[in-house]
Amino acid sequence: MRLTKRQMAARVAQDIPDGSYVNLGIGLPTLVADVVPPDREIVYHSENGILGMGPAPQEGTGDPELINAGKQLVTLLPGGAYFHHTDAFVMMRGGHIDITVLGAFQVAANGDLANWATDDATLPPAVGGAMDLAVGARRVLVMTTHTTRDGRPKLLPTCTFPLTAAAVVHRVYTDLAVLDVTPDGFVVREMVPGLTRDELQAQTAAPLRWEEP
Amino acid sequence: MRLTKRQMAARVAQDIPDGSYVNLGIGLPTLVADVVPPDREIVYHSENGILGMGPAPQEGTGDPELINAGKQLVTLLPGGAYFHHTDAFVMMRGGHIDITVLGAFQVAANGDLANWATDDATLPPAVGGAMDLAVGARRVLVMTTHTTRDGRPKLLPTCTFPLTAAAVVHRVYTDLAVLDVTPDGFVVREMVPGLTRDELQAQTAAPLRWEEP
Amino acid sequence: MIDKRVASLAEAVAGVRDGDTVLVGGFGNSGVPVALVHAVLDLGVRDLTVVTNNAGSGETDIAALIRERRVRKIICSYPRSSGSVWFEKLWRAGEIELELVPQGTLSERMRAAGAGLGGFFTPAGADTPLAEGKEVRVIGGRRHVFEEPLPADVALIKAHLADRWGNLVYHSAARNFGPVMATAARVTVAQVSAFVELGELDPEAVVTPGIFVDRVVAA
Amino acid sequence: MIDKRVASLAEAVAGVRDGDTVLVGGFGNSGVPVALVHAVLDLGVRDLTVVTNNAGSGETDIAALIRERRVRKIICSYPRSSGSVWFEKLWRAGEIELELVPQGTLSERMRAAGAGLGGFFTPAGADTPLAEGKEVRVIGGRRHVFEEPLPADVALIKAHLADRWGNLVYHSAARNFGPVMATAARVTVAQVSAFVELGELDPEAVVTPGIFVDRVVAA
Repeated sequence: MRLTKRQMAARVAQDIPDGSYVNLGIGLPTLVADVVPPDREIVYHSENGILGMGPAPQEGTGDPELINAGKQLVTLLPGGAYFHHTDAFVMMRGGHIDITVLGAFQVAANGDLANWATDDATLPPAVGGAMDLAVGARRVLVMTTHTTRDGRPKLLPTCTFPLTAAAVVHRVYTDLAVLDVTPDGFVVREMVPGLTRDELQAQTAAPLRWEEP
Repeated sequence: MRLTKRQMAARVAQDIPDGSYVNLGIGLPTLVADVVPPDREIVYHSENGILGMGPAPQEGTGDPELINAGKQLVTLLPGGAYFHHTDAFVMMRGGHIDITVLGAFQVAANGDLANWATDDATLPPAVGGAMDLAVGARRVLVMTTHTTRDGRPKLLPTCTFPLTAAAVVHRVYTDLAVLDVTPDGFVVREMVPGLTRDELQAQTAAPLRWEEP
Repeated sequence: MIDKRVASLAEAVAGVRDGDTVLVGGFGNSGVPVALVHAVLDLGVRDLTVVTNNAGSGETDIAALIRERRVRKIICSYPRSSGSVWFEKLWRAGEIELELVPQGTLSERMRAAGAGLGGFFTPAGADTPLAEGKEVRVIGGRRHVFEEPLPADVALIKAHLADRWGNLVYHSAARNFGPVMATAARVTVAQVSAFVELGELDPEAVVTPGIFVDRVVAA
Repeated sequence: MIDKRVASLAEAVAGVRDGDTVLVGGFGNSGVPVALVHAVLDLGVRDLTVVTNNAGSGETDIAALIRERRVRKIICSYPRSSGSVWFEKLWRAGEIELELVPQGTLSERMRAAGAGLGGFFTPAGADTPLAEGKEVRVIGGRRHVFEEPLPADVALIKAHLADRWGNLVYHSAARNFGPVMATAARVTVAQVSAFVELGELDPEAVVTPGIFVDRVVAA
């Protein structure tokens, strides 16, 4: 079996402690906010100047200027605040965000992250706030499918795509496993039921190690 | 004759156009605000985070936290705003203050300013915001007695005291004259009535030139 | 008397010239000074360098400037979106230059210009192709790249309310790049929803003090 | 649940240790977190490096810390005032170290630390003795001096109101160094006049978002 996107999000959510300041990358990671246990108070940050971001407004309501980094309508919770872009990045680059959850094209065994550019030169490059977030968040979690759509590994000995940041990823959550980046490379902490170590290694270009958590 | 402090301030005030953003240094320059013609709307800035500073409150009233750079009680005019120190210095260093009026120990013929430290090593050094203001204001006016209390010149070929900033002074207002700093050194624009050119030069260590304004 | 209010959009953008560097506020569709950008379009100026987070979407504002070939170069962090058709078309044709800057570096470079600083070292991008050709220095054991100030001729921003001194408050996340852009340009122009009397804005809550603002127009 | 409110001054400053670098807000007597400084005095910690604009006055707060020989080094812009008797006495006796920093550079160095930057070039002080031993670089035809970030273990600041998330608003010019110091320390403690319920502070007017604040105490 493979985890669904929502199951992956729920697994990430388990590791977000009560009281955390969290920035969720665009795409897959935004699902995490939907599945965090309701007894945890999490303050969500958005790079465009929001702390205390709440869920999407009800259809047909909402402030058209109040959007998240993915340009979707959001709301503000009591206790939330607005600030300007430069201050938003003080928070991101300055080590004030406890946890960021990012998507990835590739993650290397030393924690290098590639999540902004591929080798497709027909697309104009676009980086957004990914580099600031990757170098600045206290804990960088990656949430991604274990392999590309056509089955190629995303966890590699070294990244082949341009880096977002070097040696920043702490933990990777895929549809097959949870892996920590350690000084000795990827260490598998969990696997989906029914998957063997050999099967996981076969879908991973970097060598894997297993340790009890 | 020599100008009184208030007359010096009034002369400086003539050169502050309507609508200017102005930072007055502590001491003598603060007098300028009292004598600006009332038909001019001037926005006074204070390094501790105030724009639109008004006069001292009436005796016995006032907000004890609302002080100017000289630590005297002030007020806030309608249209004024508070901001933090770092933003106050963005304004000062970033070229947003139209005019600053500063005191001086020494001014050199090339516009070098010395106004924070003398050669008295028994006093601990103290600089405050003088350097940021001197390098950052669009126009730096100096208001000072022409000579020290014991009659030594303050306008020199080069400063002997430690610099506050190099080549920043535009104009000097003394109790004897108004002088511009030009590529050819000090040019005298005005003198007090009855003073001869030789008398002014005798009290000035830097060579003086005269031009019609 | 200070009165930064102007009566028309044409007056608001008067003086913008061919070759100018123009900062344009906004993040996605939030906080974009649409009316001001169209006023610049109406001016007919060319060879602009536009600094903005995204490269326009659809057919309006920044996308319209690009479509009409007014933009020689765009400096931004994320030029790609579902609607960035005109940017992508001209970029593929080699008709527009792109300088890609990490978003935090983009706003920090404008801040440095506004703050009178000569540049700064940031870890963002230091280990990436975006650091190529730039000075890289190890500080505190970590690689940092040197980034230069990004000053501009004009800033076009959107705010909520203004008084005649040019004090501004913003509306929710439309604040984004407005405050930093206001500090970084020789001339800053704000389009606002409404004017208020001097003294009506809470001095504790003014976001952009008028010292950073040259003209305000209701639009 | 997030609740940064603590019940006592002792709790507010718990964990401050010998040798710590402590940021203390205030400009003259405006915005000084007097109660927090006295709580640190009561802790008995020594060898502190204190970063603050002035070097205390009279016999209270910072002056008391200096008088009681708790301060090994002070980093400030203006240590001299009519009341800075204790600082001057110890300075003359060589019993306290002084690092003099231009005021704008002082706040900018703290900002760099809080912003995760590796340092910056400023023209302030570049042509003066305060640049001695530092890198000087000509940028845009002007001399600039390289200044390093100034991070700290603890920041003690004074604000007006706080909620349980640690969001802060300030009172008039007492704001001064509070917001930047809050970003630059590992632990930021604010003394406030009063607490308010979550949601009572206007999200457009919060000056220091709670992300920069660890503990708030009413004092």
